[in-house]
Parts: sequence; structure tokens; C-alpha cells
Amino acid sequence: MNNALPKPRVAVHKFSSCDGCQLAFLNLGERLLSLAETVDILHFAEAGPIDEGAMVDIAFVEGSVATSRDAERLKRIRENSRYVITIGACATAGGIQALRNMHDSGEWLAGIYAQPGYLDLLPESSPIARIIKVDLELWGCPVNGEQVLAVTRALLVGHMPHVDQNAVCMECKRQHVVCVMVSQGKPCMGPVTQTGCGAICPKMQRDCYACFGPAIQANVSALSTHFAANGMLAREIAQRLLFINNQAEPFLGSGIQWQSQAAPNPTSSPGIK
Amino acid sequence: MSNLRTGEIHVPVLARVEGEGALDIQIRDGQIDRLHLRIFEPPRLFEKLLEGRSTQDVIDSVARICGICPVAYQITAVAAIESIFNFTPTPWVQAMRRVMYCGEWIQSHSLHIHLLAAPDFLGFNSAPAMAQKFPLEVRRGLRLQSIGNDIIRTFGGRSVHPVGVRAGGFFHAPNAAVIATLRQKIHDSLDEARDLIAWVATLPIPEDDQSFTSVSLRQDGQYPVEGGRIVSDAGLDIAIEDYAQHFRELQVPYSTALHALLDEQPYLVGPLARINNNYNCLPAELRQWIDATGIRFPSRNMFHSMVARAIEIYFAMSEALRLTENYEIPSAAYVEPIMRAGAGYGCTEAPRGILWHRYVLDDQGHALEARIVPPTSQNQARMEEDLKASLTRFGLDQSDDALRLRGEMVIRNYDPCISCATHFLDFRAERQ
Amino acid sequence: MNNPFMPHEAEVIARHDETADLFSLQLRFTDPLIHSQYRFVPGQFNMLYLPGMSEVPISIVSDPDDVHIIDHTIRKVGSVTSNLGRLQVGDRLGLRGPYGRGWPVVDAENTDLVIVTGGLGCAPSVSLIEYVLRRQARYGRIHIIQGVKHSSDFIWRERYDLWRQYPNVEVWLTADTGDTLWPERLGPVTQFFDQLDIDPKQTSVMMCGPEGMMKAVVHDMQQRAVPGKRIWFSMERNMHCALGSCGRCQLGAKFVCKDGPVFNYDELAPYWGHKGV
Amino acid sequence: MNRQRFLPGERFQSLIDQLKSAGYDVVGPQVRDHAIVFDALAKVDQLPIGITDEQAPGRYRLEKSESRRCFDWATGAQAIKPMTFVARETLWQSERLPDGSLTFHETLVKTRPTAIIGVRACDLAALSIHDHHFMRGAHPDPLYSQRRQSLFLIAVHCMRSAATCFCTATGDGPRARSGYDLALSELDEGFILEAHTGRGLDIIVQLGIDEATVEQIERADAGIGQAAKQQQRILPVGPLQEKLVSAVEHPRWQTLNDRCLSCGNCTAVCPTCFCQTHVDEISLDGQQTSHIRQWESCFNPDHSHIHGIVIRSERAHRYRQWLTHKFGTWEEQFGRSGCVGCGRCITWCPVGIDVTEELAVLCKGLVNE
Ligand SMILES: Cc1cc2nc3c(=O)[nH]c(=O)nc-3n(C[C@H](O)[C@H](O)[C@H](O)COP(=O)(O)OP(=O)(O)OC[C@H]3O[C@@H](n4cnc5c(N)ncnc54)[C@H](O)[C@@H]3O)c2cc1C
Ligand code: SF4
Ligand code: SF4
Ligand code: SF4
Repeated sequence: MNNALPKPRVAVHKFSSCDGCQLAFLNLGERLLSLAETVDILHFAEAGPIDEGAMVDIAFVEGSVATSRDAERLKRIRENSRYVITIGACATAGGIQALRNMHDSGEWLAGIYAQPGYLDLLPESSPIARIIKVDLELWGCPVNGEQVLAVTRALLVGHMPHVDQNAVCMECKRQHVVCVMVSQGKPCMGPVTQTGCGAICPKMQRDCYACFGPAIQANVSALSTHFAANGMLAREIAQRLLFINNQAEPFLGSGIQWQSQAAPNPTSSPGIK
Repeated sequence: MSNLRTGEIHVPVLARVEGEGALDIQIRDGQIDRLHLRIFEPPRLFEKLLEGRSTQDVIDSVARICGICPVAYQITAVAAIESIFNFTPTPWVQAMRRVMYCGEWIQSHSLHIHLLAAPDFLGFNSAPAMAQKFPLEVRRGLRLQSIGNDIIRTFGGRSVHPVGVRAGGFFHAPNAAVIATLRQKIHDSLDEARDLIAWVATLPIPEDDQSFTSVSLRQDGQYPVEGGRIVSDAGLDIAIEDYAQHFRELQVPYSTALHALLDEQPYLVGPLARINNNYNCLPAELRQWIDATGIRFPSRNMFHSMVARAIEIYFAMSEALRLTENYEIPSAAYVEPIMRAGAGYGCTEAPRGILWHRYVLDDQGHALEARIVPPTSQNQARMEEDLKASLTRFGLDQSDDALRLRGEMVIRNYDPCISCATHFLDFRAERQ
Repeated sequence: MNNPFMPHEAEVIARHDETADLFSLQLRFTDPLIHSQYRFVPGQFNMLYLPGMSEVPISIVSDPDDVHIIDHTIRKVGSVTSNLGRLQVGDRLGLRGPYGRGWPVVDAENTDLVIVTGGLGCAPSVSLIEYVLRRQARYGRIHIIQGVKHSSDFIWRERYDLWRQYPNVEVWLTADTGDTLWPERLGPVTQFFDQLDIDPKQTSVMMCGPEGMMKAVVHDMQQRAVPGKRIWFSMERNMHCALGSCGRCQLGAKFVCKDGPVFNYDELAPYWGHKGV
Repeated sequence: MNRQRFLPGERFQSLIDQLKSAGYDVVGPQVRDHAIVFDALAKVDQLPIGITDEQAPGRYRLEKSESRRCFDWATGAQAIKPMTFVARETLWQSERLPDGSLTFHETLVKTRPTAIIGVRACDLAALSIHDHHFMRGAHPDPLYSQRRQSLFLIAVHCMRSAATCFCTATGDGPRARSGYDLALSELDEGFILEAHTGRGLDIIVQLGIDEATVEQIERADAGIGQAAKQQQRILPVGPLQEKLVSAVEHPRWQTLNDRCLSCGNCTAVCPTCFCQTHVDEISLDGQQTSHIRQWESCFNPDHSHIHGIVIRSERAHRYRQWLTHKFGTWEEQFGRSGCVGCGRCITWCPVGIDVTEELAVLCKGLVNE
């Protein structure tokens, strides 16, 4: 094959996020330097280079869209990039901050600010793919650095890689992690959560909380019914579904259903100080 | 001064800081008329979205405020929660939380020195660029960073948004073999950490003494990490519960990050403040090496922050080694606390300075209220004050580019973590 | 130890674009010994490997008697096939094979043949047609029926015209939809069957294409009392090993990679026509 | 047949030591993370002494038993599948040289002679199916073969069945019948050892122990008989291939579409499931690749993906594939059912779907329709 290709150009863009997914690059250690030798990093504010309008082969996008200006910026990124890859729960599903989508966020703001008047927030925190076409979505809060690197490598040889979207369970089994749900009765989200993290929660003997988003064809209703049969309250089930990836279906639909069956949230009781 | 300049300088996107911010300066008649550090990260409303959540959800959520210091957020939250439950974790848990926290200092400080700050001093625009000329130094830095990540991973499964912390302890105790391997790695890199201090001290550090108040924790004679009382070098010494009586947060219209004042004055938190207030708590051997660099603490020069970070990297590595000596796997990684309703506080030394949390829980452990004051917003007012002073001293007749660069360097001394600074603030400012 | 999973290096010695998304590659093992020992029958397939991507099963379309020629005709449908399409003469890739059970070209000798293809350029049937035409004397009448989605899909028009020139060969073409210049028929492939002059007991049916089309043909041929064991088709399933080990190509009790890909109707009858088997 | 010998309980360590000095790494059952798993065994007190398992659909709990026995539990989280058909391994590597040429390298497995203590009858039956699949076809699998050939197997006849066990229904247990080097029957006071191979006999001889008494042998037999009697789950009368294949449109499958999570746990814990996926890993510069195979499941949509479609696109299709293959079409492929009655798929299904229950419904009265 033709090896004399010019160096691929890469950009890393940030929207509303905690910066944790960009760390997939910054935490690569010495491999970061090899990556910098293999590609031209044209825009990556946190790492140094700034050229927001650069034409690139691969644009990695972190964060959700929360303002109309961000939406505009995003459209320009799409025009300038051959592949747009979202990295992480914020970019792929709106992130934990999208919990405000389910509330009147004006009310939330008013609860915090003296003058919420000058806020220019869109009513929703949106996943990137709601605004522009995305070529590949990498889930996780944060993304798994190895997965990002693997995808980058594949794209560099011209291969649109296949992202494993099956449940965490298979990874548990491959790593010989004893199932925490069966052996300890923990309400593990693993069976409906996309693999990619390395099953780190069950490996630590805790139940998965679905930070990698829904698995392909996740049977959320079967799992949540099972939780309910084992004593979990509707409110708890709803919170489990409406968490890091609250905007992702089928978590969203099912979560709202459970929420509607739940007793209302406890409200601030002035008695406690 | 012959050149009484008038004009504006903008840095539309600050490079090599965590999160998105900009700097606007308006100069009139050779003086800085207005200086705004604008932060346009959209607010993520964390304090609201925590309401109604279980304690574990709180611990897992607050990590998401900042990808670079999630451990600080988790350990501060768990401390606040356990204080409500009137629960004291086992000595093993206390020690290992400190070790995990040390991991975050190592990771965050190494990242800051090598990927963000040092290129300034040597005239590069990024670490990979700097690596062309200083390959050994950059590689050493990245190795140290990975040691920090390894420590966090040992207790949390991954280094960003780790999953190991819970009320009562950890979900899982690493076994002795894992700790032994980790110790070996830390041990093997101790010399590199010492060399780093020496190297950072030799960088061309500008002279720029200013007067400011250093605020940090003080932790029973130990160098403060995951707890203690809030103190300042101006005589403040309060329990963390009393924070709100002395500190005030205020909103400024041009930024999504709150500013904070101590007795109506700007103040400094972070490594330099920590070391200024706790120099004597550092191991004697380490103090000798610091003396050898010729730099004296307490220091009034913000550019010494980077040296302070290098010192803290070494400290954190030796501390992790000290705390894991004779490591044995405990009989239980956690003790289930008994839930109680109430209000509680947590305050720890995040890599960038004190991080303060307050929660109110109901008797089922659900959060009714949350309030979080991150270090970067505490440094906001101080940063603007510093910028005004140091740019004026630098010379406002310098070229725009030089002023811009100097401004960014000054800002980077604070290692501002903008994404976390804004988690509860409004959005208004504009990208140019 | 001999590792049957491991490909061997092969070189592209010729490439040819058939249409915008269909191309042919002629390959040769770079190890002359491996190349000289390579033998196959029509309907068998190879695993083609592009480093860092994946291996894909691709039928062999050359004539088994043209020793030392390994031809593939490939449609660019996804990542690996598209990258195969970018290979140039001299480029190297991984190759292993041949695998599977091919067409019953020996069993079918002395019978009439009905060869039905759906979709265009269905590689397994092209190799079969070329094979039997070259050995036409061994077979009775040969009916070649090809159906496509749209008339403009037809490629290799010359090839059809060429085939039509053979004695005892009939070529029937049909499209689901066609433009005004389309000289042939519109509609399903089964429409021709009434006109076929075949003796059910002396006929072998071989087909390849979408499963829906194959179902219709099977149904029709059964009505005409062609025995199930003389109705053959080439099946497609996901394959990662091609050795009967990875389990991905299962179809009922069959491993398509080693028991097939060519099966007769009787072998698959219990599973035939059920969604998701 | 070799005579049965008796190893007093307090001398069990000498068996471990004997195996070690015969050059074997020793692996045995132990408690980890609330389950019994196989791991390196140095000392007898690592064994799950006085521990028993309580199993039910979707439920596994360890408890203290009344006895001080080491093998008073039925099945652990996995059979010995991970030691022969490993969960993830590199099949081969390739390298692209600067001139564009490609080379392929074998990745050799490093195995050491390994003795596994505590292999159950069902595990052995499963192993023999895997031997057939991986070693006896036209293309023997070199990685599997090498691992397999390094094993020395010490079976334990079951004296207790979990509520999910049904090896009597498949005919594979509770007594181990073949495929092992040594077998143990555990009594309160120690173990009856019997050798099945010459190298097994060597170990016994080295131990220098006495013959077991007739009474001990009878007690062991009774114990094994007891385990058989404890089993409650049954299977429809076989062969099941025809019954299941003709149940292809049974409405019951649709109910499984609603209940099954499609998580693949049942296939991962099944000691006979062998499905794999092969994936490529590539170096940053694109010059080196590793071709890796890992455990995979027919419950994953990818498993039946061909370009543009997923053949078994619904969960019901995939559940049907699993059950029909395991209990039905396996017969044609391997000459026997793919189920050895260990019950793991019932226990480790997070939502407790029970294959014996499903089979009972699916096979009822459908054959002669
Ligand atoms: C026996 C056999 C013979 C074949 N012969 C030919 C031929 O001669 N010419 C031709 O163009 N195509 C042929 N195919 C189909 C060809 O294998 C697929 O089109 C190809 O695998 C698609 O890979 P991709 O990466 O381009 O597509 P994608 O859709 O991106 O596929 C991604 C991955 O899915 C798997 N996959 C997808 N489709 C198939 C499939 N049909 N079979 C097996 N695995 C699949 C592969 O692992 C592939 O890498 C044959 C298939 C089989 C089973
Ligand atoms: S622990 Fe959770 S993810 Fe792992 S196998 Fe069990 S249910 Fe699945
Ligand atoms: S197990 Fe679940 S919650 Fe834990 S890291 Fe993985 S996907 Fe996230
Ligand atoms: S049967 Fe149970 S274990 Fe198997 S895939 Fe379905 S839910 Fe998972």
C-alpha cells in the first residue's frame, strides 16, 4: 500500500465538559510524543496549538453543546474536518450536565444566581450528533484512552474501525471478574451498558453505573424490572438510568417512565443546618 | 514613562490551560484601565443536579466537575458525607486516601509543568515541540505523570473519574503484590523527581515579587493534603465549617466563574500558598534540596509556583512510599457507615488549592443541598490583581504579542482549571 | 507448529475496475512453494487480510485449471473491501485458503444446469459459469438467469453476449426496474422458469444472491419437482476464522465456512425460510 | 483397574507437594470475590475448606458448610475453559517492512505442565467436547492443543449438587468417568484416590499411601449417589435437535425477547461454548499488528453481522440460536448435546432464565405436529 502519504492532520476541540476526555491524549505518557510524530496536531488548546479553523483529517470533539455560539463553532468544525469523532459521554450523549434538560433550567439558574438575566444558555445540553453528522462515537465518562488510541491508529491506516457496543458483561467474563449481581445481588448496570471501560467497576467489586452509555439493543426494561422485583425503588431505578448518559435512549425513555412512577424527590428541609 | 499608550489587548483563547477562557485588557494613558479574565465555559449546574442523589451518586458525580482533579472532588465529598454520618474511616482508609490524593498531585503537577507551563519559559508553544530540544526532560515529566496516574488507578480503576471511593472507605483494597509493584515504580523514579526540582529551579524565572495573602490548610504537623484547618499567612486559622463566615463569593458580569474574597481582599490558594504556609512540614531532606536551589520559601514570586509544584511532586512520591511501607491488605476495604441526616463540610488541598464542599443530606443519605467552592474561582480575583501588577511592571509599552505571552504566563502560574471553576456559574461572555 | 490461522504474504499482480464499486484483483503468494501447491474448486473462497483492519472472506473467481492464477472480484461495501479496492499492482496483503465446499461441478455433469444469480456480479456464480462454459461438453443445456435491481446495474454486457454465443446456452436477464432502453425483461427471475426446457430429474440448479431471491427460486423449483439435493446455493455468513473454529458462521447445524458455503436444499431445509436463523 | 488408595485429610498437602516435585504448577479452587475460582495453589489452606455454594437461577452465594471438606461445593464461576480456550490471546502478528512487504509471525504460547485439582465431571465432559472441536478437525488449533497437552487433571467426584445442577440428565456426572489422570472422592476423614493414567498412578505410588477400605469406597459411592439424587432439574427426552429445530416459530421465543438481556453471560460461563471474535491491534506507526481472538457470544449482534444486516437481529433470534444450538444442532455437529448439566448458565444469568424450564415448554408436543 501507499506509505508515502502526508502526515494526517488532527484537531481536538472542546465544548462543555470537564476536560477529562482530552486527557486520553495528555495521559498517553511517552506515547503522546510518538503520536505527535505521526500526526500534525493543529488545534488542541490545552496542549498548546491553537488553530480553530484548520482543515483536518480527524477532529476529536469533547463536550456537549450548551450555547448557540458553540453550535455555530461546531458547524464550522464539521465543514473543516474529514472525520468527526466524538469522545466521551458529554459529546456523545450530552453528559451529566444534560440532567438539566429534564428540569426547567431557568429555575435551576435562578436558584443559584443573583442575576440570571444575562445567561445565554441553550435550553438543553446537546450531544454533538444532534447538531452535526458524526462519523464515529466513542462513549465513556471518560473515554478509554486505549480505545481512543486504537481508533486513531485504525483511522491512520485508512480503516473506519468497528467499536464494540456489546454489554460490559462479556468483558467481565473475559477478565474473570465474578459477577457482582449474581454473587452479591448488586444492581449492576453492566448488562445494559456498553463495554469499553475494561469492566473496572465489577473488577473493584462494585456495580457498574453505566458511564459508557447503553449497549447495543440494551434490554433496559428487563433489567429494571428485575431490579424492581429485587426491592429497588422506582426513584432509585430512575436515577440509575438518568445519570451520566441520561440523554441516551433507551435510558432516557425508560428512566422517565420510572421517574413518573416514583415518589417525588425530597426537597430541601430548612430544619437541618 | 514616555509612551503613554492607549489601546486594547485580547487573548481570545487561552492556550495550555484547562478549560476555556480569554483575557481582555484595556489600557488608557499608560495604565491598565480594565482587565478581565473572562471565562466562557458554560455552567454545568452541578450543585443543582446533585440534589436528590444518593451519597454514591454524589461521589461519582462531583468527579465529573474536573477531569484533572477528580480525586480531590471525590475525597472532599466523601469527607463531608462521612462527617455527616459521624463516621471516622479506619487508619488504612485514611492513609490510602492520602496516597490516592498524592497520585493526583503527581499527575496534575507533572502535567502542568511539562505540558502547560515549562514551554513558556523555554520559548516553545507545546510540549511535543519542546521535546525536540529537551527530549529527556519531557520524557521524564511524562513518566512522572504516569506514576501519578498509576497510583490513582490502583485505587480507582482508572485515573480520570476513578471508581473506587465510597462512603466508609474504598470498594476494593489493592493486594500486596500490586502495591509492591507500584512502590517499586515510584521508588525507581524518585531521583528523577529530585532532578526535576533542580531543573525547574534553573529555568529563567522572572523576578516579580508581589504582596498577597496565602491561604491553605494546615494538617496536624503534616504537609496538608486531604484535611486540616484553613489558615493564612495573615493569621487566619479557622475550622473548615467557618469558611463562609470569612470568605465571600461574588459574581462578576464578564465571567462564568465566581470570584472569592477573604475579608474583602483577593487571596492565593495552591502550591505556592501551601508551601508558604507549611514549609516546615516538608521532610528535612527535601528542604535541604530546596535550599540547594537557592530559592527561599515563603516566596512572594508567583513564578515560583512551578518550583513549588516540582517540590510537591517529590513530596507526594515520598509520602506515597512512606504510607505504603509494610502494606498489608486490610480485612475490609470499607466499613458501612450508618446514615444520618445533617449538614457537613469537607475541605482538602486539590492540586490547585483548597477545595471546599458543604452538603445537607436527608436520613436516607440523599443530598438536599450542595455547595462547592473550587480553587480556581478562589484565585480569580488574585489573578486579575496579579496580572495588573505584573504586566505594568513588565512594561505596557511592550508589543501586544509580548504582553499577551506574559499575560498567559502569569495566568498559567495559577494553573487555572476553568472547567471546574465554572461548574455553577452563569454564561454570558463572548468568544471574539 | 503449523498455525492454520496465519495468512501468507501475497502480491497484487493485476487489478481491474469492473464498475465504480466493483473491482477484480489477481493475487499471487510471494512464496513460490505455497503458490505452486495452491489448488481450489469453483465456489471456494479465500480469507484476504489487510493489516490493522480485518480478514474478509472472498470467493475465488478464476478457473481452477489456470493453475497459479488466483482471481477475486470484490464489491466495495465497507471498510475492508474499500481498502482492498485501493490496492495497486505490487501491493502486499495477507492471504489464506482455499476454504469450504465449492459447487458440485462434478456431480452435476451430464445434467442440465440452471444457474441463477441475483444482484450483480455475484462472484461465486461468475466463476461457476466460466467453469462450466469452458467444459460445456460435460453438461447438458445451460440456462443462465440473472436478475438485478435496476437495468443500469448490469455490467459485463459483453460477457453476456459472449455467453449467448455458446451452443446450448441460454442467457436470461431481468431487472426489477429498467429504463426505456432496457431490451430485456422486467420482474423477478422466476418469471423465466415456465420457458425453461428442463427435465426436473436431470437438472441441477445452482444459485447465488440475496436470500430472498434464493427462497423464491427454491420454492419454484420444488414445484417443478426438482429434487432438493439438486438445488444448490452459496450462502453468506459472518466468518472470522474460516476453519470451523470461531463459530460465527453457524447456520443450524452447519458451519458455512467448512460445510458450505455451497449447500443443497435438503441440507438446509429445516432452517430454510425462517427469519433470524 | 488400579486399586483405590486412601489419602488422609491432613496429608492433602503432600499431594500438592508431590505434584510440584513432579514438575507441575498446581492450580486449585479457592474463594475470591464471593465465588469459587481456580487459581495457583501452594497451600492446602487456600482451598475453600468448609465452604459450600447455594445456587439458584440468577443467584450464587457462598456459605459455611457443616463439614470441614475442601470440595463441598458444586461448581465455581467457571469450569476450566479459561485455561485451554483462553479469554483473549494473540493468534499471530504481522509486520510491514519499509519495502512494503509483509511478514507474519507465530505467537508461541508459553505453557508449563499444570495440574488442576478439583475438576468436576461436567467440566471434563466439556473439555472432551472442546478437544473434539479444537484438536480433531481438519485444522487443529495449535494454541489450544499446546495448552491442553500441558494439563494434568485431578477430578473430584461430586458428593453434593447445587440446586441448578442437572448432570444426571445429560449423563455427564456426578461421577467423573474419563478424561482425568487422578480422581478424588472426598470423605470427612480424607480422600480416596484413583488413577486413570500411568502418570496419575505414578503420583499415587509416590505418595506411598494405603488402599482405601471397602467401607470407605462404599461411603464414597453412596455420597456420589446422594449428589445424583439431589438433582431436580431434568431435560426433555432427547435427541432434541429435531424437536428444537421444528420449534423454530414457537411463540415462547418472543417471551425471551422481553426477558433476555442478551448479555451473553450464559455463553461465557458455559464450559462448551467456543465462539470467538478476531480483532486486529495495530501499532501507532501502523507497521505492526497483532491478530487477537477473544471470547464472544452469539448473543452479540455482531456475531451474525454480514454487510448491511444482522441476521439474528432480534434478541429472540439470538436466544433461539443459543438454546437450539446448545441442546439441538450440537448433536449433529458433535454427536452429542452441547450441554453437560453444570447449571452455570442458569445460575449466572443475571435475570435467572432457566434453560431447563424453557426447554420443557419448547419441546412439549411439538415433534409430531
Ligand atoms: C463465503 C463468502 C464469500 C464471499 N465472497 C465475496 C466475493 O467474492 N466478493 C465480494 O465482494 N464479497 C464477498 N463476500 C462478502 C464479503 O466478505 C463482505 O462483503 C466483506 O466481509 C465486508 O467487509 P467490509 O469490511 O468491507 O464491510 P463491513 O460491513 O464494514 O464489515 C465489517 C466486518 O464485518 C464482517 N463482515 C461483514 N460482512 C460480512 C460477510 N458478508 N461475510 C463475512 N463477514 C462479514 C467482517 O468481519 C468485516 O470486516 C463473501 C462472503 C462470504 C461469507
Ligand atoms: S458484574 Fe455486572 S457487568 Fe459483570 S457480568 Fe455481572 S452483571 Fe455483567
Ligand atoms: S463498569 Fe460501568 S460505570 Fe464502571 S467504568 Fe465501566 S461503564 Fe463506567
Ligand atoms: S439467557 Fe440470561 S445470561 Fe444468557 S444472554 Fe439472556 S439474560 Fe444473559
